[in-house]
Amino acid sequence: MHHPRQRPGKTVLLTFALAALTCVTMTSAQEPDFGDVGFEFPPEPPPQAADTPTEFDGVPLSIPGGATEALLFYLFGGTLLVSALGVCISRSVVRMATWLFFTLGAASVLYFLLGAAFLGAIQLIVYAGGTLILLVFGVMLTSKSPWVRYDCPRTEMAAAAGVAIVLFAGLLTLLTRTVWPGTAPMARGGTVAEFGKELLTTYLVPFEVASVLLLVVMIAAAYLARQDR
Amino acid sequence: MAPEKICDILKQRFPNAVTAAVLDARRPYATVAAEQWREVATCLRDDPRCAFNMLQCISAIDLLEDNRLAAVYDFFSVPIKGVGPCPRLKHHFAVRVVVDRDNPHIPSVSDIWPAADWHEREAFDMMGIVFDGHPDLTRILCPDDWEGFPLRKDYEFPTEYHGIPATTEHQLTNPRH
Amino acid sequence: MADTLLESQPDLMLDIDKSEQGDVRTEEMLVNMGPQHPATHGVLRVVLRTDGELVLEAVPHIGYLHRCAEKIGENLQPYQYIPYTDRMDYLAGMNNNQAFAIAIERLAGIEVPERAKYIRVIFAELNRIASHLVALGTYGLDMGAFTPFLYMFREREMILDLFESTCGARLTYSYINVGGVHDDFPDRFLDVLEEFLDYFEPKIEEYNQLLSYNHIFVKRTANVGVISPDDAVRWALTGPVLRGSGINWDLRKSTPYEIYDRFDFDIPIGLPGGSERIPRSVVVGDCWNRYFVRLVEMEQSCRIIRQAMKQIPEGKILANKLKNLKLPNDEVYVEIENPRGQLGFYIRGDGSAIPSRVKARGPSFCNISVLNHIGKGCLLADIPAIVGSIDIVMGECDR
Amino acid sequence: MTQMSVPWRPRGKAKFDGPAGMVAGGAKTVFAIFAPFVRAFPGAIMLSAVFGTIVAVWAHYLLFEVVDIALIGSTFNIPANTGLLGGPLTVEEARSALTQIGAPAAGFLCYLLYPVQYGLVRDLVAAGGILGFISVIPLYTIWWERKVAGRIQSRTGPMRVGGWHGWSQSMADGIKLICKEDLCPAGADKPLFKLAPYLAFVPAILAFFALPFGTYWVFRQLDVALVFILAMLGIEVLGVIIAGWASNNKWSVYGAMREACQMVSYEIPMGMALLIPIMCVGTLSLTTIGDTQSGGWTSWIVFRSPFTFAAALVYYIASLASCKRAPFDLPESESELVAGFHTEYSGFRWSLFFFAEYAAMFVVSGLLVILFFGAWYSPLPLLWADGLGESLPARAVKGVLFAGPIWFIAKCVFLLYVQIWLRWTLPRIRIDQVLYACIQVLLPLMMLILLGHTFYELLVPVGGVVWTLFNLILSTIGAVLMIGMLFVATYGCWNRVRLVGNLGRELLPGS
Repeated sequence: MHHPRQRPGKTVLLTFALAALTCVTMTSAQEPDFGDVGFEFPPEPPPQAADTPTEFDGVPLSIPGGATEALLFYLFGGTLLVSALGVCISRSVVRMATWLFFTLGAASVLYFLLGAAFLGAIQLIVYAGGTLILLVFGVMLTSKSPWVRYDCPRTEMAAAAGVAIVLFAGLLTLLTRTVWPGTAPMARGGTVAEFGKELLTTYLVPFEVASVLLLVVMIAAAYLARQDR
Repeated sequence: MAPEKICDILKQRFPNAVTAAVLDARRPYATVAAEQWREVATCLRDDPRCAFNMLQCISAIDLLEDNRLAAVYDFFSVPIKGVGPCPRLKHHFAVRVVVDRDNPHIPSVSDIWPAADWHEREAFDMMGIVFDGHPDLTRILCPDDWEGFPLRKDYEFPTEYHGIPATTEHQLTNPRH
Repeated sequence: MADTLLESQPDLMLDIDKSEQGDVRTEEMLVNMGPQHPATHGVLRVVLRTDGELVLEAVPHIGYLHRCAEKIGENLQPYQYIPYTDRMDYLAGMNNNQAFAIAIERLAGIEVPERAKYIRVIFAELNRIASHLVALGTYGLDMGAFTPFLYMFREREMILDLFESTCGARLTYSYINVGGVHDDFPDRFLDVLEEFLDYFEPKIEEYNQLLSYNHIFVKRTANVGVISPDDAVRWALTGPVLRGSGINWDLRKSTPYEIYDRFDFDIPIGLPGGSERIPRSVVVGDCWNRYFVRLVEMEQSCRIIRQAMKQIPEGKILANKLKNLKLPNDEVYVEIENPRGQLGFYIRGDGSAIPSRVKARGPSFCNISVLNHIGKGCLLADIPAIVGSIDIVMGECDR
Repeated sequence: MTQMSVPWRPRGKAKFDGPAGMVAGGAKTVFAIFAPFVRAFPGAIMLSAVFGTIVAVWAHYLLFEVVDIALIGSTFNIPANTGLLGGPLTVEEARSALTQIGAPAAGFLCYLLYPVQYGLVRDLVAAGGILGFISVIPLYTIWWERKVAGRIQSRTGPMRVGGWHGWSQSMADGIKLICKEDLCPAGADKPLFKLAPYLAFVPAILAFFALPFGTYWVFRQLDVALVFILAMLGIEVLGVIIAGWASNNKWSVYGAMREACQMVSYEIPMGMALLIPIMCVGTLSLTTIGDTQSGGWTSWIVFRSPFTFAAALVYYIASLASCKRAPFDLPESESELVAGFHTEYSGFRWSLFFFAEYAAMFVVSGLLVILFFGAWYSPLPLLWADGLGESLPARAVKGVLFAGPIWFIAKCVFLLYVQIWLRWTLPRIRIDQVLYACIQVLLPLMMLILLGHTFYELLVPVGGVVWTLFNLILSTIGAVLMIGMLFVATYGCWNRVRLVGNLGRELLPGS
């Protein structure tokens, strides 16, 4: 079976441009503002050891002993890295999806370790439980054969490598130029109720913009799926 | 309608086609020449006096003593409410098409009665009659790579099929067919 | 749509470029349903060309149970061949025996005693009920309803017990023989039979409640696999499949054989939705109608049996002069109404004791040939519904 | 008798070695030791096993409580970052704490008590308990399903293994499955094929880690337990899809695709139905939602408003679809897809799918119980139990009569029974009807319910006339349904011989 392939041309250029733009934006910011992503630094330097909460929202931040937490972090961080690599080097699309599942799962465990239980659970339900299944489903339904393999031509591989290098360079610059706090940031406002309130007050506009975007996507999907166009 | 009348209709319309007719037997039938069989078949289905809308069966028979093969077609006229030309016929008739054993070709009627499709395949499979114009004349009951036509009287039973013994020693020494 | 023959494709993956229907392009897949598949009622193989759940083509392939029944018939005397006939349609052995016996009797001019005729009718109708119970039960099974299956088998066991008490066998009876039947009823048989009928007739209403009017069952079968009356006749469909398409054609009524003209019974036919006892969404010729025709036929069979029990005379059960039976140099073609449709036997004698040609026209063989015609464009789950409603027995289809 | 010659090479005698041999040997030994006892006292053993489990769990619970009291009463500051060894309590302190409460054999018990102060040990113990529970659920649900199916179909179901009504049939099946050959079809994606059962099984277990069985009977009291459990149920599907895909069988792919599209669509009405109790209570924590329903029958969320009543129904239907239970068992429908996604699986891996399925059945029933049907509270209001005090017998009475895991499990088992009942009664629906029912019926209905409930909560004051009226009407309907059901069940049980015949029970052993 031969597929007429699209030449990488425009898509690759566009991706390049986007990557570069992201890097420039990221590196130009001197101090990243974590407030926007739901975290904030602890207001004071690390408190007395006796006051360190061992449980947060009923979730133990760590099993007694900081070493355990570190161990878990490295374990799941390692899983994340290895599985992400697996996504990149697998040929079979479903294997990629399986690797991606481990990536997403490990990321959500990291969220749990950070005390952001809601974010972790949402990560699981939306990405691992929903998007990923839709992805696999779509691949099975639309591919030439259900046992599809993905073979990458050299040009695309080179282009992807280029994009990756630019992105990596940007991230590296960002990582080195950021002043990191000594401790991991704590999630602010733990309960879901507070989370919801914030979404509907402080972050109402982005929230609504996102929902409008999703609505547009839904309408577009319905339009595409309609048969008699 | 009596078989004589049906035979008369056929003789009237196709004087050369009906070569013989056995009408006083337990099972009256007319013998039709293979060349004109399609026309006769169309007439049997479409003529309102016959209206044979159901082809019940095609029985292939081996007339070894005459060195011939024959296919026997049995028809019924089934009354369909509102469909078809004559709703109250309910009669039965049979046609025999005899062909030469060495060159058994009969025109297919599978487009006239779709029911003929599988019966013709079976007759081909078992007796080796070739139905010209059939859309898919392949073996139906035997495997595709079977050799010979099992229901012919002079059929030699194979001793094995793909390494599977197809007969017993007893049968080899006591042939029954 | 490319009309390629499926066999000519060595690779099961078809690479047919469909016309652009939209941006989302789906692919066609060839799926082998059977010969080992739970819903094909034996060893039927259906090659499906599917687009997702949609079936574009359903080509039946048969022959996996071919046992050379016709060839064997050319080597045996008629009474020796009787046991082979009930291995054709093994769910209706009595009816198969009866068909072959009638064919030989017509050919050799044997007169069957009156009592034997009544016994034949009683057993043929009982076997029709047993066969329909299997058909309806397994049809429920095909639809995913397990429970009605066991209920129907429970009642079938009782019929088999009745058979066993008379002829000693529960499945392959070889009971109805050339010239009559093999044994007379045992003592009290008719009382037990009456008891059974009294028990069984109310059960039909139970099946209705369990399965026939179950909303999901009606949804699955109504307006599925519709066969128009014209198509049904052209494809030579017979039995409940033909009557489900609304055609009043039953050999017991239209060309009565044996003594069926002495009984008063109705021929159930497929009716449009909204008629009496018919759900609204049903159309003539769909799977539900074929199913329901069988159900009503069981009621009618009970009626026939009750009348036959009243009329049955005393007397002989086997004709005289059956020894050294020579078949005349002649031929017959006899069809009787099997539970599955018209079972025909073409028999040619040549003056010897062994027929020179035995040809069986199996109703399953003819009925299943319509599958590709009605299976186009339905969903994958409808294929078991259609195959089940046609009710095939592969033993008789492949012979 | 002469030796028949066969065209194939005769196989050597089967040799069981490795894990299969060990399991088989172990099973034989266990059988040889226990079979006589089991044959002699089957019912007593089963009852005492159930009772013993309850006692063991109870003792476990008390032990934890004692340690907690000791920890709180301990005069020492809890040092941060204590390692795995050298916890806050020493053996001496444990002994003194035990002597204080007057426990017998304190000198021995303190050594048992000591490790329980560590979270890791407690977690391991609790995780072991949950794993044990998850293993028992499928065993007994399968046995029970077979018995119920048998009764529905006027037969007896398993009657032989174990003596009393075949109660150890599932265990025998489990041993058989473990000993079976682990097949991997040619052309399958081997790593994924072997991974898939675990991808289905592990999330099902993880869901139990957030599922509370009682106010304090929960492995991890997550603030987002509901979302977490839903996520786990969603991930279970991934295992099924990968199993179907990796089998290199078209029927399996069909099963996987059906499962995916069924699950993805039914998650939406299911999630929306779950939003309703969340709106009533205002939290995602299952424990909190459960605890708000302690006021007896009328305080159960399902009877709170007409909308919650409808939402409970919608949730139950959607949960059937998400567990692949009849009439939504399309992914594994044997009359269409042979066996669907697990066509190619055998032995232990195959049984993992069943473990996952039955565990998921329990989880979705548990969610329904917690969110709508009064969680672990009995129909009697908890207030009545206030006078009982805190003594040990009073606690036992409370646990049995008013609130406790027993009630939770009993309610779940009832809902499991309803699932089984439906499965053996209804035919299977078609895939287009499944999707029609979801997208065109349940989803709009659920949207209306959600909207209606929002206005109900906003406009109808809690405790007002309208609210009370609806609450009472719905509670009465529920009570009538429940009593009617109990009545029918009792009638059927009483008249079982007349209704289904004697079923040949006299002929079977153990009757």
